[in-house]
Order: sequence, then C-alpha cells, then structure tokens
Amino acid sequence: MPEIQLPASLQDVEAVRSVRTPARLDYTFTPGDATSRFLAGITQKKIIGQQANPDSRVYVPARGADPELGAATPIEVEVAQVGTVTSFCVVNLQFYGSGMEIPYTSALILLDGADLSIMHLIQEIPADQVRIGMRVEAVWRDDADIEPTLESIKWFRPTGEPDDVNVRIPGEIRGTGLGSWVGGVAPTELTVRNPRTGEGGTAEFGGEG
Amino acid sequence: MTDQTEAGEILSAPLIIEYPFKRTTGPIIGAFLTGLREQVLVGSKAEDGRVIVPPAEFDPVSGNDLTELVEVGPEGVIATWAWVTAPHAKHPLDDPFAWVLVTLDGADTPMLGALKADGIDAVSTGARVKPVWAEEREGHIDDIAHWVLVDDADEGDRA
Amino acid sequence: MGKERVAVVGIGQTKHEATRGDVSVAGLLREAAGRALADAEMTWSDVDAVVIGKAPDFFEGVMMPELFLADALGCTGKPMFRVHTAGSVGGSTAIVASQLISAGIHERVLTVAFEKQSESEAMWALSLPIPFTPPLHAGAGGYFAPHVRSYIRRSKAPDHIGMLVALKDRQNGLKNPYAHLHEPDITFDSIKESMMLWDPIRYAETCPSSDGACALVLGSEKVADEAAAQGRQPAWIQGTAMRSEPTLSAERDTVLPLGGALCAADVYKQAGITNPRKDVDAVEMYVPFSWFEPMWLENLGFAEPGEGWKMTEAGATALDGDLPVNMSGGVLCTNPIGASGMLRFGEAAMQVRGTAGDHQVDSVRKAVGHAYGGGSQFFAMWVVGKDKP
Amino acid sequence: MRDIAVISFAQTPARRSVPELNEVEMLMPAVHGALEQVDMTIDDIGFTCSGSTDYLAGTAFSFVSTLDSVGPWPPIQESHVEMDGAWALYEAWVKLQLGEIDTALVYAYAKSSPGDLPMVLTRQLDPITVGPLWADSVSLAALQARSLLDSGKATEADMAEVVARSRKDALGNPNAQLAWDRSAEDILAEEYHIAPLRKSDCAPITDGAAAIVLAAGDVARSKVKRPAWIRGIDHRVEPIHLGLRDLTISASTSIAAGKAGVADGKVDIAELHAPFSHQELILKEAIGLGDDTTINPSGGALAANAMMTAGLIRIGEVATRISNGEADRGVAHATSGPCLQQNLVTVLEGEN
Repeated sequence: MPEIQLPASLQDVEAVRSVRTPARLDYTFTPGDATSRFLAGITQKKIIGQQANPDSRVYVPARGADPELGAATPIEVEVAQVGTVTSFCVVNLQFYGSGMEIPYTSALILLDGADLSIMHLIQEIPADQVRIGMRVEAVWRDDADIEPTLESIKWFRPTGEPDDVNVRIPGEIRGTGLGSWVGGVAPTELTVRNPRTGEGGTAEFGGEG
Repeated sequence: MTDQTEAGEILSAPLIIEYPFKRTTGPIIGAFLTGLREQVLVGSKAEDGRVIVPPAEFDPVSGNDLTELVEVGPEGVIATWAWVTAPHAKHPLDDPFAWVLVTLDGADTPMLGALKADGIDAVSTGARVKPVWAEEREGHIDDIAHWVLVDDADEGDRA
Repeated sequence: MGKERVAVVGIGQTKHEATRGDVSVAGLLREAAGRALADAEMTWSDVDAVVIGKAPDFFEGVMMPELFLADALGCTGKPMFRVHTAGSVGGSTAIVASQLISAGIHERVLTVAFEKQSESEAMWALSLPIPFTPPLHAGAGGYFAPHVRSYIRRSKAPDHIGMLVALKDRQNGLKNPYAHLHEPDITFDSIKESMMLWDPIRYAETCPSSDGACALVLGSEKVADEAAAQGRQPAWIQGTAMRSEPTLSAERDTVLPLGGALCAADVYKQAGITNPRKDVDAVEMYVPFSWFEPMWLENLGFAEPGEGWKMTEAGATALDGDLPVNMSGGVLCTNPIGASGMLRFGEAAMQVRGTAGDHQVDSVRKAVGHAYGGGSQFFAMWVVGKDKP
Repeated sequence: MRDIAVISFAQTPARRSVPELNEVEMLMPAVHGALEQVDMTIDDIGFTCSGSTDYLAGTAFSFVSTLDSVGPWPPIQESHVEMDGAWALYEAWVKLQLGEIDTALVYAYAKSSPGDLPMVLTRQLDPITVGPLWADSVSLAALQARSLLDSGKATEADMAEVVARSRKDALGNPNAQLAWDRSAEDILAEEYHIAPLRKSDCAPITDGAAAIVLAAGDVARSKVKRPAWIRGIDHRVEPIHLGLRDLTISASTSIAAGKAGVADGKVDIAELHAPFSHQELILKEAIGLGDDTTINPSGGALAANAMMTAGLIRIGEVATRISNGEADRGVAHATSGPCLQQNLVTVLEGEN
C-alpha cells in the first residue's frame, strides 16, 4: 500500500474508512404470459403444466420457453396434485425471508403427468422419514387465502401409497448419469435426444415425449 | 388438454431492491470523505500535474497509484450546468435546481454538485460558487448539502 | 488464419478475507492486478486490453461496475470488456481474454475477476424475493443439497466422503497465504460435529463468503518466449472450452451434467489428453460444497461412474496423491464468487509455472482449471502446461 | 483477419412497455426470426453470445432464464456479457476469428419499463462520490449538452434538427417507438426538460430485443446473396467521471473509429447510438463522418432505445441496408456508460 501524503488540515483527524450508501430502487414486476397462465390455474387450485407441442415435455411451472426446444409453451395440460419425491434436503437453518420452523424438508417433487420436478416443502412427516421415491400430495391453503403464487400450496404430505421405486430421475442413465465417462469414454451430444431433429438419445431414455 | 386461455388481467406487483451498502473507501477516497466531515476539500495530484477532484485513487491516464492529496477550494467556478425543472424525489434538492460541474480553486478537473439558485437565468458557466455544508457531517458526499452562487451566498446560507 | 499461441505470464491475487476493510473495490482489484503485472514484469501501460469478470452486480450494488473501475484498471483509451456467466465467470473471463490474443488482436491482455461481497451480503444478493416466483426455501445450499443426495444415492458413497474433502481442502488452504479460511485446528471430528445445515451438507463442508480478486496477465507467443528467456516459465494455454445448458429442463442431469463432460472432453482433445487420470498432473476444480469433488471427478473423466468418491477416500486427490485436487484449498477456503473461477485457472497456471509455494506439487507438466456456475449448467475449463502446445 | 459477415438480423417492435411478456418471451421472436431468416436452428450455430444487465428489470441472473430462448440442448458453446449486445457480437467475432467454428448467434434484450430507468442508471456511477447524489442519466447528458453549446460547436437549433430528422426517418421504420414529422422550430418551442435538453432531445424508454447471426466466408455466401462483411471492429473506454473528460468530444470513439478503419473508404450510411440529440453531433465529428453520409436512417436511438440492445440494433440496421443493396459501406456505433463513456465502432461492407 503506497504512502499517502495528506494536507496539513487532515493529518491529525480520525480518518474515514467506510461509508454507508443505502440505495433503494422500486420496480413494478410483471411475471409474463406463461407464469400468469400457470398462476391463473393456481387460483382455481389447479396445477397447469404447459408444453410447446403435443409431443414435447410438460413443464410445471413453465417459465416462458421449453428450455430444450427453445420454444414457447402455448398448450396447457392439467397435471396431478400427487407426485414422487426425486430428491430432497433437510434444512436446519433459518433463512432470509423464510418463516419455517426448523428442521424442515425441501424436496424435488415430480408430479404425475409432468416432466420436471418442482421444488417444494414436505410436511406432516418427520424430516428424517422423508425418502426418495415417496409419494406425496399437495396441501392447499384455505380457499380464502389462495393467491396467484405457488405458495398457495402450503406443502406436500405423504399419500400413504407405496414408494415408487422406479421414479424417473432425469439424467440417470449411462451408469449413474448423463455426464458420466464410461470405460474412459466421454459422452457426446448424441447421448441425448435432440428435441428438434429427434436424433440421438438411447432406448433407455429420450425417445419418450 | 385445453387450448391456451386468453390471458386476463396482467399480474403485477412491486419489487423493491434496497440495501444499506457499506463501502470501504481505501485511503484516498477515505481522505476525501474525512475532508468533507472537516469542511475541507481535497484533490489528488496526477502524474501530469493536474489536481483531480474528487481525488482519483489512480492516475486516470496511466493507471498508476496517486498518493499526494492537496487542499482545494472551497470556492470554484461552474464548468458546465444543467437546470432541473422538476426535481425527482431522489434528487438532492426539492425545488428546481442546477446540476453543476464545479472546478474548485486549485483544481483542474470539476466535481459534480447540486446548486441552489433562484432560477435558470441566475446560473451561467463561469459563475463562482461555494459549498453549503450540512449541519451534521459524517464523512459522506451528502456532507455538502448543496452549492450556492457566491454572490447569492447570504441568501443561500439562510435557505 | 489459425490460432496464435497464448500463455499466462503473470498471476496475482489478493489476500482474501470476509471483509477487506482496508481497500476500496478499485483498490482490491488493483492489489491483484498490480501483483500480476509485477509478476509479468510489466506496467499498466504495457497492457493492450482488459477483460473483467464478476458475478451479479447486486453484490456490490453497482450496475456494470467495470465502467466506474475503468481508470483504476488503466483502461483509458483501451478496450475493456465485461463477462458475466454466473459462477463460472472467473474461468470464462480468462478464456475470453485468451481469445483476444489467440485471434491475433492483442499481444498483452490483463484479465481480472473479483467480488467484494462485504459491500452487501450474499444471502441478500442471491435470494432477492421476486414476486410470483417460488422462493428457494433454503438459499444456494438448499438448491444444491438435493443433487448431492442424488449423487450419494447413485454412487452408494459412504457419508464421510464429504468430510474428507473438507478436511483435505482446509488443510491445503493452510499452505496458501492468500486463502480466506485458515483453520489450523480443523479435524475430521470438528467437521463431523459442525452443524448439519442442509442435510446432507454440514456447515464445515460449505464455502465462505469472501472479498477478493484474481488477475492474470496473458501474453502472445512472443511475449511468453521473452519471459521464458528471462527464466520466467510461462503457463502455455493448451486448450480452453465452455459449455452451457438450461437450468430447468426435463432431460438434463443436475448431478453429472452433460455440459460439464462435453466441456472436459473438448478441452482434453485440444490439449492432447487421452487418459485424463494419467495425463493430468494437478486439478483445481470448483468445489463450493465438499461433495462436488467426487461428482466432478466423475464428470471430468477422472473416474468411472460411481467411483469418484473412491479416489477421494483413497487419498488420490490429496496434495501427495496421484491426482492432487484443489491444492490451493479451493473454493471451500476462499470464495469471492466472481473471482473463484479465475483463482482455479490461476492456481493451475501457478502449478505448471512452479510458483505455487508451499502448495506446489512436484513436476506438474499439465494442469486443469475448472469452474461452473448457475444451477450446475455453465462450465469453463482450461488446460495449461509447461510445454508449448 | 478472417472474413465474417452479418447474415441475418431480427428485432422486436420497440415498445415503451411489454408487461404481458417476461424477458424470455419477449426475446424469443427476435432469436427465432434471426435463425429462420437463414433457415437455421441452434444446431447450426457454433457459438452463442448475449448481452444484458440485471439492474434494468431488477432480477439477478436474468441471462440464465433467457438462454432458454435458444433451446441450449444438447449443451452449447455459449457466453454472456454484462454489456450491450454489440460487445457480445464483438466476442462472437473474436471467437469466429479462431477458425474453429463458422457461425454465431448474438442476441440482446432489455426490459427497462419495470424500473425508473434514469435513476436505475445512477447505479453505474462512482458509488461513493457520485452515486448518492442520484444524478440521473438525463441530467448528466444535459451537462454534456451545455458543454457542447458553450464550446460554440453546436446550437440548440442543430440539436433540434437532429431530432426532427431522426423522428421523421423513423416513420419508415416499422419497429420504431417514436416517429413523427415536426419541424425543428416546433421542437425549439418546447419547454426545457432538463435544460438545455427538451424531452424531444432524449431517447424514449424502450423494452425490446434483437438478434444477429454471423457467419464466416463461404458459409455466409451460401446463406445470403450479399453478406454484410465486418471490415473492422474496435471498442475503447474512458474514465467514468465527467470531470476527467472533455465532454465536447468523444476521444474513445475517435480511437475506435481509427482502429476500425472508418476512413479507408466512403461511408454511405452510419447508424450512431446517440440517446441524446447532441451526442449525434459529437459522434459525427469523432468518427469523421462527412455530410455525404446518411446518418441514422432508422431514426436511431431517438426512435427506439432498448438498453443493452440499441447498439446491436445499429449493427443490424447497417447490415440490412448493405444486404438489400441500399448501401455499399456503412458504420455502426454502440455506446455504454454515462455521456458516451465506452464506444464501439464497426465498419460493414457489401461485395459487388
């Protein structure tokens, strides 16, 4: 750090080392078409998936584009309010903006009829009993408290059905996953089905819609 | 399967990005802010001899460290200005005012400030100005409450 | 038209701390950049262009902060460029900088990546609540922990692997004077007893929030040859690669992402690496949560599926193992987010230059730097070597 | 250098606000349009690069979700700059110079409408000595305009002429947001907004997106009849503090124009990214354009100014006019930062 030469008037006073510069910006947020349509379903206690074409993936919630095709998702499909836990973590720490009592379980849940898991809470079961493959169902807020937000589903709870041991976990092929090197050989783009050309992919996974 | 329903009313909600950022100043900018608290204005001497205000930590041409701080001002002249007819709530002054770039006495580069003046016709390039200090100062650019024309100094001080 | 050769001829980084209260943002960058220039025996005026990288601007609350930092980085009248590819940005920034030379546009490029997280706080900047958007129930750890659980399930790895990684990296960090966390008393048991934040991730298995910067001076073949002639070993860039995939798509694998493997395969091909485990002497990979070491070992071709954790358990990734990983202590010791990727790339270069000090591995000829970002979806890698490509 | 050309360009109609779409939804027609014009999909693209900034809409990592617009699956080679898309195009041009790939997709987008744009832009300024004053972008531009007027190099009437011509030309641009036919006298009769600027001197606030496809050599020739070849491209920056610059000139633009080779031939058209009328006058001089160059036939930024996008659009506008035979050689300029702090100049040319 170079030596600083101060004018006489500042040599014997306490130096400022930090400064508070609070700043606030106000925005008006609008969520867009796909999210608005999804949330319109939520206000009717329906979970509406969207897809780009009748053969493509069903996304819940869709965010505006099928991310594999790069296309809008105009088609709406109601999916089930039950699904399977594909993974989860147990949270033991109070987080910014979260009013949850700890410990609680945050899980990836693949709803029946959807192709991508949503992240949501699991309750009504001790955290240490949550399992991958467990079947769960949505628990809604009281009707008066339903708002256009996924938080209108308070949490998911076990249905009591047997676990789905064959739950489809995305990417679980090639031994352990899409990005595995098998026998020292790297995967290639052809490991997965190209959604535009239909080429690539394996019989194990990828041919389906 | 249903067809896409006509999107109804567009959802909308406020989004506020707000934080009390705490910035470390380093020694040069720290000295500038210290000066504001003490009602002293300082600049840094660049390699070409120019005095830069607010002080640059690094030579604006070569990028080398600058280390010599010198006292400047407190008066200066307007290098350029802009008249704000309808101030924004975030602006430093509530009534119509002028943004000014002020070249302080002893400085070679001007600094930005808000000038309180009677109207657009009162402001001109080359006019002399001086700072009006905030009553409570903490080492912040807001320690200069605003600037006033030297001729209008008395009126400015009262305001 | 071909590619010109490029080498790292100067490396600098700051002392990383939770709060660098002694320097401004500009001063922080210059601490790293000044050291890199000194290492390259150059001054600010020798630099043709500057490439800056950092993660989201909300961290410092300055929009496109490179604009206000331009003169601090000696950019007046020069080209200045700003890259942002989420957590991989430190790596991709170095790659973009190297391409300015390999394309034949410049001879000497300074690249700097930084984050001064203490100006705000990471939890705020990374989890601004957006209306109508489901919240991350548990921050970044809550996003990654389920994927770690999926890895454990697939690979049948025993519970203690993550703790072994944390212990190794924290002990490596003790040898790195620039590292943020220096925990001389850390033990396997102290990690085990630390709080389980996001089961299966413990507190001691997570990265800190740091203020810090890293800078590299990249030179053309002519510049690097001159450095070599003066006894300063260049780190020759033998390959660079980037890959991206979507955050939330139905088919993608969030544990071992296809993009990560494609990125590795691409960069190895350029560098003439046919057997990564054998041909690579040292690796700095982006491990913000301990379990990512075995995951990336598999994703980057160092281990067969489900076998990555066995390398960790056997000590293969230790400083004296056959494939040292995160010699610097890695992201687990130091995490100024925007700079974290460049620190990986810089450490790889230090290893081949033989300038890594107490964390130097013997006779490194080829080293890999790796960074990832977003929801394990953006990847940047380079291979640097003692030999001209 | 390797011959690289702009082979397609698409933009969304500029609008003050696009509240019914999120960023990816707004962007998709531009990306898809640029690809479809040359009968390509993402599978035909070697490298993708985008430009955007988080602060405009207030959401961090916005580029992460907008990447979905291209369908990056299987994974792609891709990068992002927190800069105007013109710089994303620069990165793609550099990547193409390496000779490994022949095509690149560049896109940019911005929704400025969710925030208070002139105030959002104050967050670019020195966060300690200037930021807390909330000196908005229009106020800073007005300081520059006053400097220019004081220097005697231009008058308010000159500025009004720029406004009148730009907005009239915008009548021929279907994507323009502000287009009208009014005289300079009429504009001068307006009240000041932030003196010496009138509202008409200022660019509108715009939501919008744009995309360009670049291709090298024979690939470009095989896709379009008359590719717009990039003959030179360079960018330079200056200090952010206005006090450290002569505001009546644009020194960085002059350097970039020199390096890009603007003076090596006749310039038929120029698209200058001048969000304020007086800045066109400064840029015209800095680039060295004569009166025989048609400036901003699209209406320029005064007709539509999507942040992070308007610079890329300038390149697209010039390229389109070269490809359709309206011009043989043109200059596109992009700017960033307060009062023309950072500038990029591209020279484009058609083959006869």
